[in-house]
Amino acid sequence: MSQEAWLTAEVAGPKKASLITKPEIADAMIRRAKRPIFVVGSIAAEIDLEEKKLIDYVIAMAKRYNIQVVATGNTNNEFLKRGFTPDAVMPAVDIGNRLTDPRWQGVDGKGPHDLAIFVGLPYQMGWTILSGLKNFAPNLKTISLDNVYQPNARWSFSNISIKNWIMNLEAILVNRED
Amino acid sequence: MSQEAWLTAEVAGPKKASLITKPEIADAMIRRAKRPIFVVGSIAAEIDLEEKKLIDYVIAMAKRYNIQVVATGNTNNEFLKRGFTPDAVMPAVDIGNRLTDPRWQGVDGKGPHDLAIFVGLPYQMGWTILSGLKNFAPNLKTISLDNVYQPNARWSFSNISIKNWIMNLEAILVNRED
Amino acid sequence: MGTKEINISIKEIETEIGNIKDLRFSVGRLAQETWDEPQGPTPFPSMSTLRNWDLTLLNRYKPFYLPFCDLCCLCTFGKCDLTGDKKGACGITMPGQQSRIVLLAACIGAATHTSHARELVTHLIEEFGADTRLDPGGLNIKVEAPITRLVCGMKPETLGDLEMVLDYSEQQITQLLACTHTGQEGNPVDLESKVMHTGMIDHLSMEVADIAQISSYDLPKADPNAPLVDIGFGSVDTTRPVILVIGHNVPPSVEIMDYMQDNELIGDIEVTGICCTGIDMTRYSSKAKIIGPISWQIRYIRSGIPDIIVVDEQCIRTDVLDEARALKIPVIATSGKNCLGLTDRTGDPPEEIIDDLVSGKIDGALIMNPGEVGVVAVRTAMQIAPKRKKKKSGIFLSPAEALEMAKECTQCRECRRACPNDIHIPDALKAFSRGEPAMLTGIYESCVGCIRCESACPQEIPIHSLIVAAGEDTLRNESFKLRAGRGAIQDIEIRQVGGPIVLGEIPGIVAFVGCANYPKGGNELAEMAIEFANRRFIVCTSGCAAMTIGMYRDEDGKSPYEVYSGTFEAGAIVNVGSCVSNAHISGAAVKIASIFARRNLRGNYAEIADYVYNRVGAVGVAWGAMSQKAVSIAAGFWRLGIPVIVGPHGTKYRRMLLGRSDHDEDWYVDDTRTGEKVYVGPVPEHLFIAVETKEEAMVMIAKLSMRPNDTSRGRALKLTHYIDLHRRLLGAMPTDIHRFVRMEADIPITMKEDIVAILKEKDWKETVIPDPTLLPEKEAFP
Amino acid sequence: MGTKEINISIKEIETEIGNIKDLRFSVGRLAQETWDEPQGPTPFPSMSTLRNWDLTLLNRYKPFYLPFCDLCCLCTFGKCDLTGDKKGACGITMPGQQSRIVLLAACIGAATHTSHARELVTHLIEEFGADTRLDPGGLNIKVEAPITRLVCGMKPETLGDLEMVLDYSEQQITQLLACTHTGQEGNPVDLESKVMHTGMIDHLSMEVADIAQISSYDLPKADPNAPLVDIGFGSVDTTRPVILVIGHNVPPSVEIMDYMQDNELIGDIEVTGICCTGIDMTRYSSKAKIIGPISWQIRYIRSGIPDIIVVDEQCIRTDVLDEARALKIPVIATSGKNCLGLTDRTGDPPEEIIDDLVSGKIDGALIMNPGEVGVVAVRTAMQIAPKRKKKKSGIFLSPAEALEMAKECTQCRECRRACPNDIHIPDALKAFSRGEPAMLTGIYESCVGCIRCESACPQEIPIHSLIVAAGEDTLRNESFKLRAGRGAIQDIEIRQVGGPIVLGEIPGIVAFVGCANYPKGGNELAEMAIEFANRRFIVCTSGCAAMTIGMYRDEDGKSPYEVYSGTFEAGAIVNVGSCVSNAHISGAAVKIASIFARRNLRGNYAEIADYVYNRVGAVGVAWGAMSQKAVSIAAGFWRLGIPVIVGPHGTKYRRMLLGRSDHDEDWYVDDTRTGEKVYVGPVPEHLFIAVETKEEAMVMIAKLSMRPNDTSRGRALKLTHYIDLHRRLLGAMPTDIHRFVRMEADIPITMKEDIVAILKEKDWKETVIPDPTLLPEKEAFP
Ligand code: SF4
Ligand code: SF4
Ligand code: SF4
Ligand code: SF4
Ligand code: SF4
Ligand code: SF4
Ligand code: SF4
Ligand code: SF4
Repeated sequence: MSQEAWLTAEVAGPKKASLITKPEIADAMIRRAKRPIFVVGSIAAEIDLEEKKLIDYVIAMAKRYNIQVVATGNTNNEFLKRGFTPDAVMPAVDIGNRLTDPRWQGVDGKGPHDLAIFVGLPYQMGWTILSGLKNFAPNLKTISLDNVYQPNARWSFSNISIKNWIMNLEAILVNRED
Repeated sequence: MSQEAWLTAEVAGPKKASLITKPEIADAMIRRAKRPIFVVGSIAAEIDLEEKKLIDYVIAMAKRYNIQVVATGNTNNEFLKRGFTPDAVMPAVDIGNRLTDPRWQGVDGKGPHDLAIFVGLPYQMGWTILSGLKNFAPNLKTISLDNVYQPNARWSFSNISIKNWIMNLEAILVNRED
Repeated sequence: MGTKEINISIKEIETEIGNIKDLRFSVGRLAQETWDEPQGPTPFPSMSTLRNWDLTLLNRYKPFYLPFCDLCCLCTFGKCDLTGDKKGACGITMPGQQSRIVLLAACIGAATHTSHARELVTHLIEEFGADTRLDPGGLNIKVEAPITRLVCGMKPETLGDLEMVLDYSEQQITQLLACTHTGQEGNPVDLESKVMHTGMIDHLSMEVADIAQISSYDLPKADPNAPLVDIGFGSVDTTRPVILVIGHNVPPSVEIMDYMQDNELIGDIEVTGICCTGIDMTRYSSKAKIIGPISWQIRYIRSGIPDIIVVDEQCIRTDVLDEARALKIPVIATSGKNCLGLTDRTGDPPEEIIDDLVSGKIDGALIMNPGEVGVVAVRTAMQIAPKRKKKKSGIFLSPAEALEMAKECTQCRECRRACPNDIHIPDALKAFSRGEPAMLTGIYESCVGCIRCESACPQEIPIHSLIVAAGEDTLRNESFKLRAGRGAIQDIEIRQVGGPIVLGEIPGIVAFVGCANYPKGGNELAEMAIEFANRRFIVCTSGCAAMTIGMYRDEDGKSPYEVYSGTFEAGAIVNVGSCVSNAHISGAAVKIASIFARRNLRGNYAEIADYVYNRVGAVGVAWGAMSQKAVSIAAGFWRLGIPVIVGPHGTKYRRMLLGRSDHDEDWYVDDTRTGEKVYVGPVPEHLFIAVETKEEAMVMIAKLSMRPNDTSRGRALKLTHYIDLHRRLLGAMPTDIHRFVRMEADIPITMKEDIVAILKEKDWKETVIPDPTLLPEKEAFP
Repeated sequence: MGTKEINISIKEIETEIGNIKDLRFSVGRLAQETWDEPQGPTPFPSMSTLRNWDLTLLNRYKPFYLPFCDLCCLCTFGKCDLTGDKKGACGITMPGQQSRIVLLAACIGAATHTSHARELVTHLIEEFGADTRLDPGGLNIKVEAPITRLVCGMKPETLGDLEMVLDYSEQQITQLLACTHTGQEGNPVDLESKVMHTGMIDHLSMEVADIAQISSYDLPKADPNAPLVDIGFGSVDTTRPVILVIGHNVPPSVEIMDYMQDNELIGDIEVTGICCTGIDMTRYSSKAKIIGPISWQIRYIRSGIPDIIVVDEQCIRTDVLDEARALKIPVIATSGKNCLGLTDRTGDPPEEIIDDLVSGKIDGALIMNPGEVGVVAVRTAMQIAPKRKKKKSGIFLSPAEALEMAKECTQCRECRRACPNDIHIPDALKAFSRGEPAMLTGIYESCVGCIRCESACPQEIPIHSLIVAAGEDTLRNESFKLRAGRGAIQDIEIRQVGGPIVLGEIPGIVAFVGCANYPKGGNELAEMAIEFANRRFIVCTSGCAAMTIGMYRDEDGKSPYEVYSGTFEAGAIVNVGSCVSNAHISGAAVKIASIFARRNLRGNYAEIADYVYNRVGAVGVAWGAMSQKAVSIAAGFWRLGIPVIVGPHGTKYRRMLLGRSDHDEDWYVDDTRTGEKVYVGPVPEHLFIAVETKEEAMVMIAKLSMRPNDTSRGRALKLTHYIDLHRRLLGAMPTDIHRFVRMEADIPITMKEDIVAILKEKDWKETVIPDPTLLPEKEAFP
């Protein structure tokens, strides 16, 4: 597994995401986080993961881990269709901007988030917003749960197959059930 | 071992040198080359490798493998001091430029070189010239034998210790004796 | 003012430097002051003159940086790693570097328009004389050049006057560019202020370019009923000789059409255009045809239909010569700015050039005299077309060929990893080679024609050609109507809509402008335009966006331009013209302040910008923005306080300018009536924002059209659109309504119950509607 | 020409546009044509006018591209992967992209000088009037502005005349910058031609800037005996209040010195400078002191010695405010181009600003009026100095502190990996913490003061401060003499050396110019300068290079300027001045053609460049080149046919312009006497080359000084230097001697035997010495 950007040319620089080589890594990070937040983009509802969509995993995880959810783009609609109400609806760059503000008290106003989990944004949009966070949110950890390498996250999968991806997402969910 | 440029910021892009993880790789490449050439920079005579200097290894290899040698900078002087006469004395960018010319018949006029082995150039000079070759000499293979990762070579060591480096250089020499 | 060429010869004259004999001189520019508006505080501002205004805006809209690279490589101290709080060898920080890159891009953009304007004005003066009167709108326009008046404090009357404006633009660009040098400005906010200055200069130069060409070539003069012209591949009669022009600078194309006219060839030859030259050609002659925006270059050239390609400047693929050569289409370069390595044949006898081109002795020629281009292009096309007939028949890959090629695919995914839109090419090719073309056909719509996929394919599959082959039916069916660019907005139109806009009763002006780097095809843009026209916004458009909107058919087979009015009024879709016509959109905002509100325009930038910012609900949308010009155009809007929305690729512009709706303290204005500070809510909430989807864009447009000055009726109307779109597209009521309701009367009646409930929950308190300004020093201005 | 402000008032006048009454106007610029040289073919050339000349050069010296990144990120189509034969989304190739980046850098460089010139000229006109006569050399100079005459075909006589030149420069820069826009020029060779045009414009603007300041401020006027001034940290009397100025634009510094003069404070206060403002201050007053080149900024500020820092523009670390703040040193920014985010206090009462600065209420202020800067800077320094006395005593880390810090080092090597010169910091710190400071002290010499190491250190060790502490003795000892920048070269000097140069009997002119990004410290540069002065080359220098050469002591403790003549003659070391004074070096080459060879200068660029290229053995060396200005300066030399050598960092400039000595067909010239083509060998072999070591540089300088026109005596002399240096520094005879010997008489007598043997081996054949030209169309010129 390698640290190659999914879009070939989107090389970041010296500071690159560590690889989530096994689901336990993501699991541990989420577990350790006190105030995690999910940033869920419009593609989450487009991607088929066998019988489910990516967004279904997001909902399951958000519930199980008790993670607050920000729906970007028009993803809110898709959440609502599934009977899940996100904690906030906001443009991706808006939530990104707020996450760089150490005084921002989070979507629920109860204190700064310490972990942001990105999923389902258009690749380059995720790339650039994570770049903003990498550089300007030193106290925030970030994970990308997409199946492509996001060099600007703190942790990311490498470019993995859909099958492998499902396995990982399932494992994260299962782990939590323990 | 990783593909990180020695000078942190000198990130190349998507196309990066493969790692010489063991001396056999370099050995095989040299062995397979029909018309290899050594490009030896001024630092080769400055670097101490225990009792020897880097340039001494170069001379030993050039002799054993019968590789033509271009001395750049003022390295010629150092070769001559050691009783070895390089095949050409040329600025590094001049030899680089000629190596991109498929019609150039090599330092001895007997045909184009198919492998260029770089060693002892100032890091960024090696980096940039190898970049020129990576992009504009598609038929030329390049190796860097410095102990730092040169992303623009076809093959390079990663950033390795002096000890490890000596081991590798010795091994390449020994291999050849078989 | 106006200028006159005067030659004076005096036998003897007493002057303050003594007695001069036999004096002869010519006065190139003699100012005839005919403008009685008093000069404002900031004519010809330097880059620091309006800094306070910029800082005021930037204090609300702080840059959110999205570094597009960890490194700086601008000088050979570098590369420098700037991640986190590291500094470069020159001391620069990551925020400084990002703003510096934005400034650099804006300078390139502004230089491009300015240099275009200069080339145009110089040519037009040579051709028509410096005395040529500027006349962008006949009797319907008194404020002929609102941006020039505003920025320079002068009133240009002739082509010659415009040279002075360009001198100023060039001087400013040089200064601004200097700021990007290693070891100059490193403060991010100051760099952003300079970006805004660059944007202002850009609009100035665009205005110069467009009013010069409108006046000289008699393009539509602020004409709401400019003719409907043909657009689309399918509108070309391929049996005739076909000339293709690409670029932005219209004189060579004008000469082509004039030559045809003079030689009674109109109707015998098709003159087709891509990019803004296409647009401007159709403003000159409604016989000319537009193929499409920038992304149509490869598909059209590869069709083999053009018999000759004439390129001028800007937005021209740099591989046009290679692509043309492959099909033996000769190329004429016409600008020193884009020589393509061709031999300079300017001044050679046309016959010789034509022979060389027709015989294939040369691939192309550089001809920098537009008149000569006209002759050579037309006659070469006529001679070469019959010879090329055969080639044209085989314009697309046959299904069998395409299938064979698709089968070469190894599913390595390099193409997809090279595609800016992450298009699922490998899947589509797999399906295609199994006999299921639908997916590949679908890709035709979202492909921006960049052919990076082809570069990346190790199997050397001509992927784009495959896509176009799969989309052949769509392509052949591309035949629509576009309303030719009308140019400026009439004073009377401004007078009529000024009130409703400023009071908020026309919900907004939304301008769809910019390039065609669409994330999912151009239909999204047309759909947005239609949505807002239906909502009785004033929809303006220009450039590639204007073309894209035209390339859409409703159920009746009509293009939006056939359905919607071209008058600057509620519910219209107004095509102002090419990229440089964007100045008429900012100009319209400025004219509202001047004509409707009677604010002094002259050299009075900050006051007018403050007016526009607080009162004119204008929003720019650059859905496919890609270029450096897009940066400078956007920056020109920002400085006027007009927010700009970009598509998802827009995050690559290095930073957003976002407001913080949750920071109440950011949203106070001065009430000029009372002198008090009044909370007005986050209106407009952002100055520059990239959004992810069309749906999000529409909600954002509605939201950003609110302004502090809205009357309650206006605000209620705007809120209705905002809430309605939010509910429909995002599935729920917005949660920030309380920030936009200032008093109960602001609440849309139909939603009263819901909203009142929300307001309660949010502890909402009533406030007042001020006479808003951000200029505390306002009283200092005349 | 000259210009006059004339105000004319006429009761009635007949003109071609009719009868005008009561006309009053003022003629800002009235051309008085006083130059009888006929106008040449190319006055005010456009960017394509001299394309053929450029292509001629570029055909010999084809770019060898050294991409510094695999990617392009200039627009939001990107990033695009351009490796190998991939193309960007706009169609651009890797060669095109590299040339485009060079053009962009050159535009930034030229814009910087032009904008500097504009700011200077505008200020000087305000202060001294547009009629101020240009007088760069009194009676000793007739050709006052060789580059302006050459490029523009005009003869400027007053400050006012220079504005027209700058209008042209700004227009050209805007056009050139436009070419870097996505979708414009993509042909690498055309882009390189535009780079050369940019370079020419750069020299033009530099000339304008320097002759304007020389004339207005009465700087040394082509004075070979300009005074020796102090340079170096050790020359500052730290007991006095100390003002530090950094930058390039001298008016604020002049006002500081004038204020001191007017208030009889000279001698009470130290005025010290870094970078070119430092140089230009000492041209204005020999009482001012230079600290050193750009790399001295951090060490000097951190010393705490300056009581106030005044920055103008260019080459100023962007973190100067942070560094100063840490030591409570107030900063005054003086230029709109570099505001540092400071509040604009221009026009505020000086007392108020001074109070705020002295009390520490503000860190600094932006004051854009030089006169006001003078007052505020001097008085603030005087008031603040006593308060800061204590701080100054503890200027360096004590040995104990340094040791403690060094012990924090974990040997992670991040610092070394951040250091542009790959300096062995971890080893040095390890040794230092073991009580062996020698290695760290050694680093002081080669450290360029960029503090990237500090940014990278996870232990937050103030590495640079440690290095400076270890080098404290060296630093304190830095007290040398520099000959103040003399400005232009006198006509008589040109007349005297013209013959020997053109015949090759003075072996060459070598110009050491540019920044201080030295690979191994500045001594190498001084050693090179001395070597070539001893070899009786004419050594010229300017800017940071001139400072560096001065910061060297021979065995007798003397600096090179104390030993070598300042006259433009064999064996001299001639400091022309600051960066903008570089125009006098190119100007000297041009004047050789005009004054010595009596070629027409006026608007006659190609012929003169051809002359210089074939006859004037000039070589530029930018050993520490780093900036974008360095690119444009180099490009200006290239277009004149003057080769430039850069240090090893120079490969980062994206491409070299290398000749192929093995391609015989490349090295033919036309012999104007016979009309035949004659092989002249690879002279000069390269136009732009980076070399690896000082030794290689010296051999290269000697080699590149050869020209086709050398007489046998001249060639023999040049060969002697080349062979001698090659043998001494590279250990052997060069193997390419046969390419430089045209006839037996060319062979240096002392080496005859060896060389004849070589020639035999190489099958050498005698040829002729032509009257060389590369301009086949030469006869077309007047
Ligand atoms: S800024 Fe652009 S060109 Fe420079 S290193 Fe980064 S990606 Fe490459
Ligand atoms: S401009 Fe500054 S940050 Fe960029 S490469 Fe140069 S020194 Fe580094
Ligand atoms: S040509 Fe179309 S499919 Fe190919 S990379 Fe470009 S946008 Fe993607
Ligand atoms: S790059 Fe070529 S071979 Fe690879 S998946 Fe794409 S089309 Fe197939
Ligand atoms: S300018 Fe061209 S190569 Fe560069 S990012 Fe834009 S499209 Fe890609
Ligand atoms: S300050 Fe000196 S030692 Fe540190 S990185 Fe820069 S050059 Fe190297
Ligand atoms: S970066 Fe700091 S800790 Fe690491 S080796 Fe350098 S000085 Fe030591
Ligand atoms: S030589 Fe270079 S670093 Fe020095 S002042 Fe001039 S441009 Fe700046």
